[in-house]
Amino acid sequence: MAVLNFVEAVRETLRQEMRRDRDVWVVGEDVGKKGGVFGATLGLFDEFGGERVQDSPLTESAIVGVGIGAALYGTKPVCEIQFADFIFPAFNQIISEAAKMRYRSNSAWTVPMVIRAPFGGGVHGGLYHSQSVEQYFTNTAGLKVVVPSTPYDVKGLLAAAVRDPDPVLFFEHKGLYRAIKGEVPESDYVIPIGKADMKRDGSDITVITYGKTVHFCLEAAAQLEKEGYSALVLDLRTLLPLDREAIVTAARKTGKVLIVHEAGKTHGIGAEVSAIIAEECLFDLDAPVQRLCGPDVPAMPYAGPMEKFFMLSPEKCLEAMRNLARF
Amino acid sequence: MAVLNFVEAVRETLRQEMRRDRDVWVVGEDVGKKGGVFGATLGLFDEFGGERVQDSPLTESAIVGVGIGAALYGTKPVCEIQFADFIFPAFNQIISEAAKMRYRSNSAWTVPMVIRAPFGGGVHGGLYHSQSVEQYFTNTAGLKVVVPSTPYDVKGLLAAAVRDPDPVLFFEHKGLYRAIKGEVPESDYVIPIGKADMKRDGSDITVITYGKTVHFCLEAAAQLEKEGYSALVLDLRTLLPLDREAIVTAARKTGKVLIVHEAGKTHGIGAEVSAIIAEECLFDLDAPVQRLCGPDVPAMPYAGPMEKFFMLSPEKCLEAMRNLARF
Amino acid sequence: MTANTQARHEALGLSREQLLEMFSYMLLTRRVDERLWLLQRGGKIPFVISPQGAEAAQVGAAYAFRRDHDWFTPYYRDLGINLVAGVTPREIMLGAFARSDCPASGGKQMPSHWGNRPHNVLSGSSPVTTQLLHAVGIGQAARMRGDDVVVYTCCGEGSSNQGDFHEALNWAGVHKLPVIFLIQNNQYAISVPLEKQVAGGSVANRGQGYGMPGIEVDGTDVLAVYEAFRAAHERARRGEGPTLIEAKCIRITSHSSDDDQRRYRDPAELEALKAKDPLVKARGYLLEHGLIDEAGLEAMEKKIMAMIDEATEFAEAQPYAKPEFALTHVYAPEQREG
Amino acid sequence: MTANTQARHEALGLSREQLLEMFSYMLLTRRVDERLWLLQRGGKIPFVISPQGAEAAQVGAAYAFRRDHDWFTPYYRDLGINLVAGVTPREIMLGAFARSDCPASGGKQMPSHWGNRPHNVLSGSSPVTTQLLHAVGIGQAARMRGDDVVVYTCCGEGSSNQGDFHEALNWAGVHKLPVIFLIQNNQYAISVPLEKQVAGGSVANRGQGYGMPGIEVDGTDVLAVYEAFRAAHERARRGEGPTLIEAKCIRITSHSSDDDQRRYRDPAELEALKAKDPLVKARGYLLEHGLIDEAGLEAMEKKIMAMIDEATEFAEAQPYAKPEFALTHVYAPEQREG
Ligand SMILES: Cc1ncc(C[n+]2csc(CCOP(=O)(O)OP(=O)(O)O)c2C)c(N)n1
Ligand SMILES: Cc1ncc(C[n+]2csc(CCOP(=O)(O)OP(=O)(O)O)c2C)c(N)n1
Ligand SMILES: [Mg+2]
Ligand SMILES: [Mg+2]
Repeated sequence: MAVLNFVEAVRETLRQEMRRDRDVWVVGEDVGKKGGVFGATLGLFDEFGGERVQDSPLTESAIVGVGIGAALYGTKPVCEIQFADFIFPAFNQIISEAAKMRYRSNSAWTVPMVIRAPFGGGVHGGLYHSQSVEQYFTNTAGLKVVVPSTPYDVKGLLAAAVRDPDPVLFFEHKGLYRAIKGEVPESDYVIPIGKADMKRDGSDITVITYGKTVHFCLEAAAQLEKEGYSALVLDLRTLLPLDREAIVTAARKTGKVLIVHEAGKTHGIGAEVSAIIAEECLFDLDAPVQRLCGPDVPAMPYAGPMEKFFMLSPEKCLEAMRNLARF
Repeated sequence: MAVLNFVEAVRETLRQEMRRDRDVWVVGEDVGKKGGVFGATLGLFDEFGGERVQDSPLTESAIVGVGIGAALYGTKPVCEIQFADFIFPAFNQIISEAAKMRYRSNSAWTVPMVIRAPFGGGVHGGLYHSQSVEQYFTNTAGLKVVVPSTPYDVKGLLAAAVRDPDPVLFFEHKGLYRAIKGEVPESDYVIPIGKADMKRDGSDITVITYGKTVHFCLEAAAQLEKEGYSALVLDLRTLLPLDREAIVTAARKTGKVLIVHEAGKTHGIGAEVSAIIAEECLFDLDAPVQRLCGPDVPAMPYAGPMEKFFMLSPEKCLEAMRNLARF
Repeated sequence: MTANTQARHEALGLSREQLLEMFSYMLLTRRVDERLWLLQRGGKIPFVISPQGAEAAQVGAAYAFRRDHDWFTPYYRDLGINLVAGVTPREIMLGAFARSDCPASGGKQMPSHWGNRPHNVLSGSSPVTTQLLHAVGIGQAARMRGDDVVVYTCCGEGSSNQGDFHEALNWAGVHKLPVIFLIQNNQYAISVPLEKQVAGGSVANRGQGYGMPGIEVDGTDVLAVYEAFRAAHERARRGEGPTLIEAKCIRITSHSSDDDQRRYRDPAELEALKAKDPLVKARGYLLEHGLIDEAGLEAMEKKIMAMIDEATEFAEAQPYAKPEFALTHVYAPEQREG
Repeated sequence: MTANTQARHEALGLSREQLLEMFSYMLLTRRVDERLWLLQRGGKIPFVISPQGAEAAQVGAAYAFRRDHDWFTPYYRDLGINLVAGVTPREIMLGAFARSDCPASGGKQMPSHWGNRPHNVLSGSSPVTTQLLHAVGIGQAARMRGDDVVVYTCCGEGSSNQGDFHEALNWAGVHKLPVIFLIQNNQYAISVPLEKQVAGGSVANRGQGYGMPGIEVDGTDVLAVYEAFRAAHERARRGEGPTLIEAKCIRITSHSSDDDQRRYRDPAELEALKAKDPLVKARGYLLEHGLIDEAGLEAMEKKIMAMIDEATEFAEAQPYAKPEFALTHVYAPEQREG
């Protein structure tokens, strides 16, 4: 058992998977000698060489499109998009090709690939180095969308993603890379994609979240406990397919639900979670389903005060949780 | 007052706007001599010439990117994407540039442009000539997303879109182009973007929908009336920004809500509508909020039986409405 | 002149039998397509998109590849590529009728979107040009595995202006991958003529900017196309990298069954196409060089028509997939953990 | 030699005053950037991305355009373009400090994303290469309006492999639009060297594939760059269309303040850059030709440093936008109907 931070967990899992399976390879901008702009591939170039840890030209559509071709041939590319904000040039390849290949060919052709990208704000990244992009992909059946929140989950979910027979988008909150450490078994394990995880049990309110805000909500829950309220925190972990059962169970348990995410509120992930609850357990609810999310603006501003205004925080979560508990 | 079909309403509105304002121009694949693959620009080339009705190279990112530049300079491009399915190569230009230009420059730079695209299925188009793509854009503040359902609305909303100071995505259900006729005043009028329209009043159930399914729901409502139930049908018309007030009012009125759209259910437009209702009027509800949508598959199949299975219909709408009314 | 031109196929190392086989593939391509139009006009199938005018380009290209060994990521007009690659007229007809047994998609896709796993023919989408990147990825993966594989990929001249073209050629050039890019330049992208599509007027010219040969060839001349492809194939196998080939073709039909080209092309222009028909040209070559006679051609026609009749009848009699089949093959079936 | 080289600027029609102005812009660009690094290292600003090594390319290019008349869609390193276009050091510093009064974005954007309406400098994003299409659209709109406008646009050699490059050059070529595309080739895209980025090794070579001149120029030589741009500008105004110019530059600093280039570049390679510094080269030219003396240079330095000091102090003292300003400028203020 080692204590790793979040980005180390990414790196060690890539290393493990590349050692396990010669067909696994990594491709993206600056993943080679430099080891990635966040160090997620540091040292892999030295161990596996420039073909399996391949610096790509600055062309995202090609990173994904070449990855698709390579996956069709039978290899297992793990494509890195340097920042999630730069995934849009590859959007057509992801939506039109990766997501639809199995369906359109009745599984004659499949695309077992992983697309990793750091997302999220609070790191002085401005509009284009802070975005949450998961909600652009979750309405596309054929894709899987995973967002881990702890080093332990990173390893189990990334290993599962690499071994998955379908295309998996794996979004890593860059604000967690160095901020979060945790125990990560050295043994080989996977966490099934599509399963949420109750990170904390509770009886008064249910908080449903994913990514960095899991930590905000856990911190707030600890504080709320001191105030006499018990919060259940459900970490979705996979946004597509959603774990409906876990959502419904968690919602029923307390009858009061708050959904939290950094991405903008309107037409965001929380909308579907709320709709599932409104569909499945309306009569179990004791309060309107609440959402605490980023503001509905085009993207996160750069200047410190505006960035802080945009970002959620343990304090903002606590306030919303307290209000709901008292409802 | 003339009776026009849906696509004629598009064309006559473009003509009116181009006559009104020399800066308005149309650009896209085959919009010139051919008049567009659906005839939406038929005759405009003859009237306005090849510069203002411009055949573009087969490059969607450029159609939008050049449109953005031209809008920044002060002209008013109306870009046609031949099929909504082919908008994804332009995704980066739309999300990263058009949507964020005003915000990032504090309105020093703005992008008053319209992007028109035919969407939707039921026309033997298969996976890539049938998709609904509106839900890929509605989580991006800075954009407006409009989906008209009648020739009258086409004219008022398209005129509003052309005159709007911000980028507007204007999605036309291709299954309506020739199927729907209606009275369209020859006078100049606009319908404000952001306002839903109650297409039918009712007291037992509320149906919230947009696009082609508006007609299915109206047909079903007429039948349902014979069965003794009265359905209110709200046509959203604009999906971003959503008309929250109209949604909440319509939901409260009957306490039973069904949301209908052709696009896939999970993480679709209906999710946000449902979430708004769960947030704002939970205690006014007498039934769980229902959604009747396309299945969660990558896209619509081509073969007749599978296409029919995928598509909604007046019958499917009637059944869901009846069940809700009886709940 | 005879000696001279006869030397052409012989100089290319093609036997009479091989040349006749190439011609019969061209003819099969044409006749299958003509049948599809008939079926479409008769209301039996909803859609056709046609290789007519590109048969020489397609057959000449495909003939340079090794069946069931090399890989193909074709574009929608590439009926000829598919046939040479080993896809049968029955399989084509199953696709046209969107029947359950269609090996490409079981009726999920429009016709001409291809896909045949046993013959290494990739499934295609409708958004143009994406397949060029898949070809590059296949080339990259084959290289990593140490496989001696060459990849065919193709799009139209209009489609070659898409960003994915640029990214694909650049990537293939950087890694000197064994990919041959064919541009079938039929002068139109639906209604938009070459001069409004391709700045500078030549796609082949763009090759050298990616450090690869950019070759223009008469796409109505099957031997010329074959020659260019054979050289590119050898080059790829020698590890020297990709080649860009622009075949100047003609488009005899409208863009598709949804289009009417008389709206944007002159009658005179359409009339002039007849003289350039690749089938007429190839047939003339065969007769001129005494490689076949009218009776032989007749027999070939008969055989082909019988095959098409059989394939059509067979396919039409097959069932559609069940409606609920629309819900299948979204993800792999649930697996056990690990 | 003196007569010979002196002829260079004179042959270009540049007066001593103009040449000194060009040099002083280069120096200003360098000194502003050096100050930004100091501020970043001192923890006063979070981020710098640097024009060092490209000052000659930027000033030489910008000097061929008509201030407040022509248009600019620059890329992030284009500090020199901005300064010549009329953006002041104060405005640059307001951006670096992300202050409310920054005319580019009021602190919403990272520094070096530009935007200055009065000087026709467009607001930029971070995803690379998108601005090339905006430039083409500006050229298209200007043409439609009948305006005599030329547009500058630019990206790095790595970014030139993006699909948008291809689509932009092709569109500009089809319509012969008045756009000049500059590629500042500093041999690296962050850590990825030219040979892994650009197949064939030359971006300029790609020009002819779009039917436009593709010109390679020494980007450390301000006169050479100016000459190429002046010709391209004249060509554009004559209606002959776009030009692609690749300026071979060097990158003296790491990619940005978040990067450390010692991880992927040899010490010897970094050492060798010093000899190619465009400022050293330009300064040498001025002294050699007696256009200025050491005292004159000293005075110029002093003036520039005073301006930078003043701008820094001024900007630092300005307030941030209020937090809630994050909610503004999403859409135009509500309008009345019609
Ligand atoms: C991305 C995208 N945009 C638009 C279309 C619609 N479309 C289908 S074929 C075609 C023209 C293609 O022309 P070209 O590349 O020259 O090939 P050709 O059909 O002439 O063989 C167009 C515009 C599409 N399929 N994909
Ligand atoms: C679409 C996109 N992908 C990735 C990035 C991250 N990124 C910023 S600059 C850069 C390298 C650019 O290299 P080049 O074009 O050569 O310009 P240079 O920085 O060397 O001047 C990268 C990869 C980005 N900004 N946009
Ligand atoms: Mg063509
Ligand atoms: Mg560079």
